[in-house]
Amino acid sequence: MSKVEGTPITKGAIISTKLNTNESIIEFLKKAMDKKVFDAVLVPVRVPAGDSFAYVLIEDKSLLKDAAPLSPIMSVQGAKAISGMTKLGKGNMKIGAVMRPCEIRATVELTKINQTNLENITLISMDCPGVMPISDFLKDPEKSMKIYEDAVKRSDDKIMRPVCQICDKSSMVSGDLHIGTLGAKKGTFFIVSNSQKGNEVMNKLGIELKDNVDDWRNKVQDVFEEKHKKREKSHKDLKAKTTGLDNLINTFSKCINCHNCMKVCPICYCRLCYFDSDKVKHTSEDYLDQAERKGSIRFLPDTLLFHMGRMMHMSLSCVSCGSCEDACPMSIPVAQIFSMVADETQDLFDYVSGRSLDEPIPLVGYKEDELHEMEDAK
Amino acid sequence: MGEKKQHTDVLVIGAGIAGIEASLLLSKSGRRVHLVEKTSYTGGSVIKFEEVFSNMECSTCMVSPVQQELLQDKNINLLMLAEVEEVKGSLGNFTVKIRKKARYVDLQNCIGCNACFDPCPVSLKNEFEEGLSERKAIYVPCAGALPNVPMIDTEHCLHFKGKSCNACQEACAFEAIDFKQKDESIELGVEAIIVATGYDIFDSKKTPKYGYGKIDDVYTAMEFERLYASNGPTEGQIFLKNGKTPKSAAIIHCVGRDEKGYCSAVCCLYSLKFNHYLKSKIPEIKISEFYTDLCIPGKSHQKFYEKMKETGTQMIRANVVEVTKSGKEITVNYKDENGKKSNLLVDMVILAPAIEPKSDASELAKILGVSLDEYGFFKGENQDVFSVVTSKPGIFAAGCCQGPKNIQNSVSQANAAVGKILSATKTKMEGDITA
Amino acid sequence: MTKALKINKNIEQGILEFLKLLLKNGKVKGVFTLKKINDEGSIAYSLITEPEELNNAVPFYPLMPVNAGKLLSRFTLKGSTKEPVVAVVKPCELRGFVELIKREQGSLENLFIISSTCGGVYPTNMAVDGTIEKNLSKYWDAVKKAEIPAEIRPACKGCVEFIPYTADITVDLIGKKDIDKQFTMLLNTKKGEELAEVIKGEFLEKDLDKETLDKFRDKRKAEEKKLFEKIDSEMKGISGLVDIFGKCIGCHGCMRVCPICYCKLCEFESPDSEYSPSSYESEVKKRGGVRVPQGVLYYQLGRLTHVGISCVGCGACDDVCPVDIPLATIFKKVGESVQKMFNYIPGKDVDEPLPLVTFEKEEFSEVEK
Amino acid sequence: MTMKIGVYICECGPNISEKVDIDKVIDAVSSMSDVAVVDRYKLLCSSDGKKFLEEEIKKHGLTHLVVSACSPKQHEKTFMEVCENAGINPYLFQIVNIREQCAWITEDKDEATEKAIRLTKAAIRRVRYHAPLEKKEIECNTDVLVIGGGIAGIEASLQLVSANRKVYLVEKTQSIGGLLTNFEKTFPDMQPSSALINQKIQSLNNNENIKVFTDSEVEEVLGFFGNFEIKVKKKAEEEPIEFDVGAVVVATGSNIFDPKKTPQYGYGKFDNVINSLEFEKMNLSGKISLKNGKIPKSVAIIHCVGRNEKKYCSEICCMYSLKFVRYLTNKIPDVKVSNFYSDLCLPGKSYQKFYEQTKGNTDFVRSMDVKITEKDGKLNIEYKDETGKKSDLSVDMVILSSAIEPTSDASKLAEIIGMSQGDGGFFAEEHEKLGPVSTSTEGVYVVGSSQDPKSISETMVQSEAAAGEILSSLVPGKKIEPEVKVSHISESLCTGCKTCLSVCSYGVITFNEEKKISVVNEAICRGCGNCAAACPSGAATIKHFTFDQIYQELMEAVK
Repeated sequence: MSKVEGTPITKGAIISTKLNTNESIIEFLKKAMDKKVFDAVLVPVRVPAGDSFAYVLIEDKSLLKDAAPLSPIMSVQGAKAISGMTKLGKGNMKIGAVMRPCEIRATVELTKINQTNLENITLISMDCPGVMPISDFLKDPEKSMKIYEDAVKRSDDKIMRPVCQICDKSSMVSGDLHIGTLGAKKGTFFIVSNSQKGNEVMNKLGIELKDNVDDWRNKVQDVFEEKHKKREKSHKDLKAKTTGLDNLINTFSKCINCHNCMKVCPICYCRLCYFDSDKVKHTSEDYLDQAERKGSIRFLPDTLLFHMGRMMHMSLSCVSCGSCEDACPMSIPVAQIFSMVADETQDLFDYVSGRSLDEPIPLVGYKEDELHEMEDAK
Repeated sequence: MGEKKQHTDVLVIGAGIAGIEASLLLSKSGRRVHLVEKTSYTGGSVIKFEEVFSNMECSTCMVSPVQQELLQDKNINLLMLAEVEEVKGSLGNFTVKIRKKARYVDLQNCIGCNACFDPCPVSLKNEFEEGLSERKAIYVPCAGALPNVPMIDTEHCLHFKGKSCNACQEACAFEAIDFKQKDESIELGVEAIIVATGYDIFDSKKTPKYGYGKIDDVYTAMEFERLYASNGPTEGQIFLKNGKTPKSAAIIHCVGRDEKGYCSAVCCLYSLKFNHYLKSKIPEIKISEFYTDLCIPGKSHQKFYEKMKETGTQMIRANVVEVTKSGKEITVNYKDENGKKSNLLVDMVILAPAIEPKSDASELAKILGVSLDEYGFFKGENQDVFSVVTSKPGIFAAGCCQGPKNIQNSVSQANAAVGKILSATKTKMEGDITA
Repeated sequence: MTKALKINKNIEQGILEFLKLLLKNGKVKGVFTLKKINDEGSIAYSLITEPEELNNAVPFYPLMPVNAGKLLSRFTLKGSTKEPVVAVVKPCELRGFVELIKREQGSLENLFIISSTCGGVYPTNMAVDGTIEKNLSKYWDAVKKAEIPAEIRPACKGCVEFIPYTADITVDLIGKKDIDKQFTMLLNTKKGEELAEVIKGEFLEKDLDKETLDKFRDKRKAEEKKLFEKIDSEMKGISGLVDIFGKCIGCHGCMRVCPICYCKLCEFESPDSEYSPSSYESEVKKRGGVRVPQGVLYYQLGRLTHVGISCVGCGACDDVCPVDIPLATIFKKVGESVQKMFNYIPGKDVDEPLPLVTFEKEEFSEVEK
Repeated sequence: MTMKIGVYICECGPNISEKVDIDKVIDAVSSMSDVAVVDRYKLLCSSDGKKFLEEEIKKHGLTHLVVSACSPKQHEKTFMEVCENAGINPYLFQIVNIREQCAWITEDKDEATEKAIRLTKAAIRRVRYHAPLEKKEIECNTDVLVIGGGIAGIEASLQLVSANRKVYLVEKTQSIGGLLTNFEKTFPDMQPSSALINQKIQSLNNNENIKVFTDSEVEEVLGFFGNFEIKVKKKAEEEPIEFDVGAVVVATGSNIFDPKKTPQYGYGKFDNVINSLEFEKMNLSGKISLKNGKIPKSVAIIHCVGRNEKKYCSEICCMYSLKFVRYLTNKIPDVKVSNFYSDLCLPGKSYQKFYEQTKGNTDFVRSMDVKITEKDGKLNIEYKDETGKKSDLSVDMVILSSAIEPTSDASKLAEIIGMSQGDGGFFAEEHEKLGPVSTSTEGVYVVGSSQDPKSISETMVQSEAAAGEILSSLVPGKKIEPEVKVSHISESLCTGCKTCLSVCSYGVITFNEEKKISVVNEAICRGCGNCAAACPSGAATIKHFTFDQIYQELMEAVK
């Protein structure tokens, strides 16, 4: 894989502005609301206490003052916000949702498994500089805001989530519209469309998508290649540390079974996780049997099984957003491990989670020749 | 229902796949079925095959559930070792005389542990295994036969030859062996009759040019089926009379076609199946198929053929073929499609003989009072090649006794015969239910 | 006066030897206790049947990876254990377990409980980088001196229920200067005495040293007061609530680690807690903006009502919260106020019925807005 | 009520007792929880044995039964009946095979005993989690929908109406009769097709039990075996006609391969190159002639047109080509006919005879790479003969024996009915051998050339077969018993991801848009377990194969 994923986009609109990225996006949203393209918008907004950000569905434009499309943290994965809103069906409001590429990819995955309804939602992404680990941010929210803005300016990812530092899909366009800042001349940014819906929105806004966006695309490609190398390297190192049963056991040995990683994972959509269900509740006899076989068992015994099971269930759809790692109270590098495995499993089916709504999730949809392989096997 | 009392039971002759399917379907409809089978087991010839084309499904695995269902069906009165002796009357009112030979082993008590075999002092060639293995005077034809209950071959059993041998009886823990059993003559009243007596294989000795019977390692299709069968004489191992593994084999199609004057519809396909048999056991074996016209009708079979061809089998279109033996080598002499004479040395020859009517078909036809066609198969109404309706109302023919055909068509015919019976006799159907 | 057994051994070796003997003499089939599970020194609760395996056990380690009450409940959820098992747990864990038993989530039958006067535990994340290991000696010094070790869980700092209620055996730790040489086990029950038979020692009639422990309790009370005052200042009225819970990311970790939360499917993860698009739309029309997904405050307040009466103040929720919401203190404060109303001490007595508390979603529907 | 498990070990005479130390087994399991009785018996399947079991169950008030004996294939049913007679639900029983799987597979008694103990313990652990399952009974409608008014549909309808079944016959075109009406004669008997078809149509028209819809198409098929709800749309009519049936027979027939897809034969390019159906019609019109009205003096029949494209042999082309030779020589005595073929496919009795009787009137050229060009006003056939030698032949007329292929709307119908299409796009039968006319959807049958290319007479047999299946499974007044070990999807756990819908082979799972959850139609679920395996949320489970049952069994077995 030496090319940035997603369909190559050649045309777009170059917008000149005096505002910074955050402001420009908000301006764009306001305009879209004025023109009734959107009845409401979904954006991260700084909470009153100022120590976090939350997705807020906004109709009253004045509330956009606290909006922060490029919030320094990802407190809730956007896909969860979308499914929270539309799992039970589509709404009547036309909503523009501004999210990170990985949040949109997760949304795409959730849509494939019927957990969202995007009919009235326009997904807008931007070139993502990454987000800080929540715990780092919380040390001093005010200071952290500065640190983040500054880091973004210097496009320095050292303060970002570990998975953000190795994210090679930070500009992947799988929503409807995308705001490009990479490769943009000072005081300008790009808007590109990735869908009919996107085109219609731009149309209603009277913005033509006729400008050449090669500068953006080339820069995106550069970033991709750089990050991709980094990613492969980091995965390689991590693999060495985590391969083999003992390594695995050690890696997850500090897990305290809080299942935060599962709960915040945008892909884990099961109502009741297998590992919270009665299925893993056994009789004391069973537990003693197990203990006797080994002389001693960790209690509860399913800790590693939980992580492996979760991995098996969602790694094909994992978008490497890093929410799990942020939520882990025991600082286990969950996201790095999962993104490593995800890359491998997804390669197997040459599938990229969230790349496109038209790609069925492997294992659910199958190709006929897969079956013939089976036949020949026997 | 005004008409005079009629029977509603149905007689099915032959417990091969066609007979079984017909019986089960009739029973499902609520009819009582009398299933008469000449041998001591069910399943007919299908259970002789290890696998069936074209999906290479395990044949016994395919049929045994159906056999089990049959054995457990309370609506079906299965009469084994039985033959129809006399049939009187007409549709709705047939009176049938059946002669049922004693098995001398109690079907209820015997649990099929086979403990009685070893002690039996008599050893004979096993017909079911085409004489390729031995059996005792008390025996089941093959492992997994259903019902898994032996019979005593009174012709050879010492006990029945006046000797004082009770070896089997002593070995049986269940008092299942009962020398006192008597042959029975059973009389039944039935509404209709389905004939499903199956087929014989053309005797390859009648085509001497193929050397069958003279030359070792020239096998007929049935013999080869048993050689490959995991419950057969060699437990599925294919080797030559001298114990060596064959390095090359020739399969000769259409054996007896000229003599019989028809194409048996299945030989090409089962010959292709043999390819798979050979390759699966002896991957490096070189196979040549001698044929004139390839007959592989239907949506799935060409795919099957293509797959077989991938194994590198040599398809030789040849007219006159003769098999000779000089020293160790078997030579297949033939004329290829350019009329050029050539020959091929092989370790093993498998003949694909035609399907022909059962030897006793004409006898049965006489008893039933129905006519056979010029080939000796049961004749369909007005020349109709596949029709299950015979010349006599109320008597139907299904499966290979009506003409050579594959399992699918046999089963279709069995179900069709049932359809004919059920639709011809609606009035009583409701009678049955309300009764 | 209670029966007691004095053992002239270092507490660590002594207790391990005792547990081993219990296994060897077939008094118990298994031992449930904290154990080092790998070379990196990760510590987890373990179920041990092989005496040798006890070599790595650390029964009184100042760490609570999971509230053992939850684990013992899981162990006996499908019926009391047929084989006898001994569990070494902390007082609040025991109280958690007792609360669960009252909810039919476990059983004490065939279960022997060893607990101790508890000096508290460190936050779990201090186990990540081995800080606890470094602090150990400091910790035990403090305990011996009946002082509050620095850096332990806030919940522990302010915990006044450091004496186990229903243990069969209580190991006296707090204020015991010489536990390196000898220690005393109070045999509170027949079961306790039965266990004690396996090990040599000096039987005597003894109680816990009231004076020392009262002093200690006062120190804890003072700490608790501080915590409560801090919360009061931060959490004034609804807006205070909104502020303090505002950063909740909805991971529900607090619910999963809580020894009292036993629901199979949390109300707030069930279909009833799914909001239709229309509800979002009506909200947004009413207030111009609505937080997505909804229900964060619902969840917190709902859990508060569900759990309050039984909250044993173990502090597990504090540890697990990725956004540092001082849950334990909030729950403890609210919890204690409710508990006082019914003058109920959670986990004190298995036979004391639960004061009836029910929860109506509607009660909070205004609060949420 | 407390659980009381009875465990009975069959000695099977010497068969089990000789290898398995039954007393050891008894000792090993008696202490297990909820086990009330453990006992041995000489032969449990014997009538005495069954009586013994029945009395034991009553005597000890057993709630669950475990029998360690032989293969379930042999006696599971037997002992389930015992349970029923003794008044406990037959699904609160588990059989253990300690004969075939223990006694008969080793000489080592200890091994045999050890395994027998494991398996029996495992079964005891399992049976504790068994739940009673109740047989359900469903009233069924005995009317039948037949789709397709060709010979296949007509024959099926005839069989059914003469058994007093009500039949709805839906035909796409404006009249019934199908392809057959284009033929003058049928092979091999060369009887006039009109006789065959008209007489059948006659007897249909005279029957009050049949309702024929011409110019109509089936629009919707809902429901399941015994209870299908049908919508039929008649051309030029607004409202679809609705009715219920118990079974559906699909007899939509086939098309012939379009020779335009094989340009080498010049079909559509040269006037006098016609396909087989066109020739049938021409022949039926009574006059075989060229475009210019002249009578052809020489005709070539090209076999296997489209075979390479379709990748199957259409079975009947050789025969109808021979029939064409008869047509030609009857109408044009001096005509010269040549057959270009590669292999003659004459399966079954009496086809070869037909060939023998015909071959005198034609040449058979075994050929390959046949190509047709026009040369001075005549058609020129270039080909390679069997020796590979190039040669050619000039003729007036060329008839292309086209392959048989599924009708263009087959997939649409498959969609509506929920049938699958197999090789060559023909409707897939349930089992290649044993289920030739049934399909994976219970109560839906497929007959005639929509299932596989076949002759008229084979087609009629299939129609009769389908009738047989229907008449025996849908009997007036008889209820149908659906499978009891079916899938169940928990409402509270289902997250509505629809994964199960995509893996259900029988299309019995529907989606409740309101609740956003999947719902199993337990009446038709076959209990295959696909959904349970695929469901990531653990919401789908199969009764009698629940997680607990399997887990408990395994835990004990691997101990």
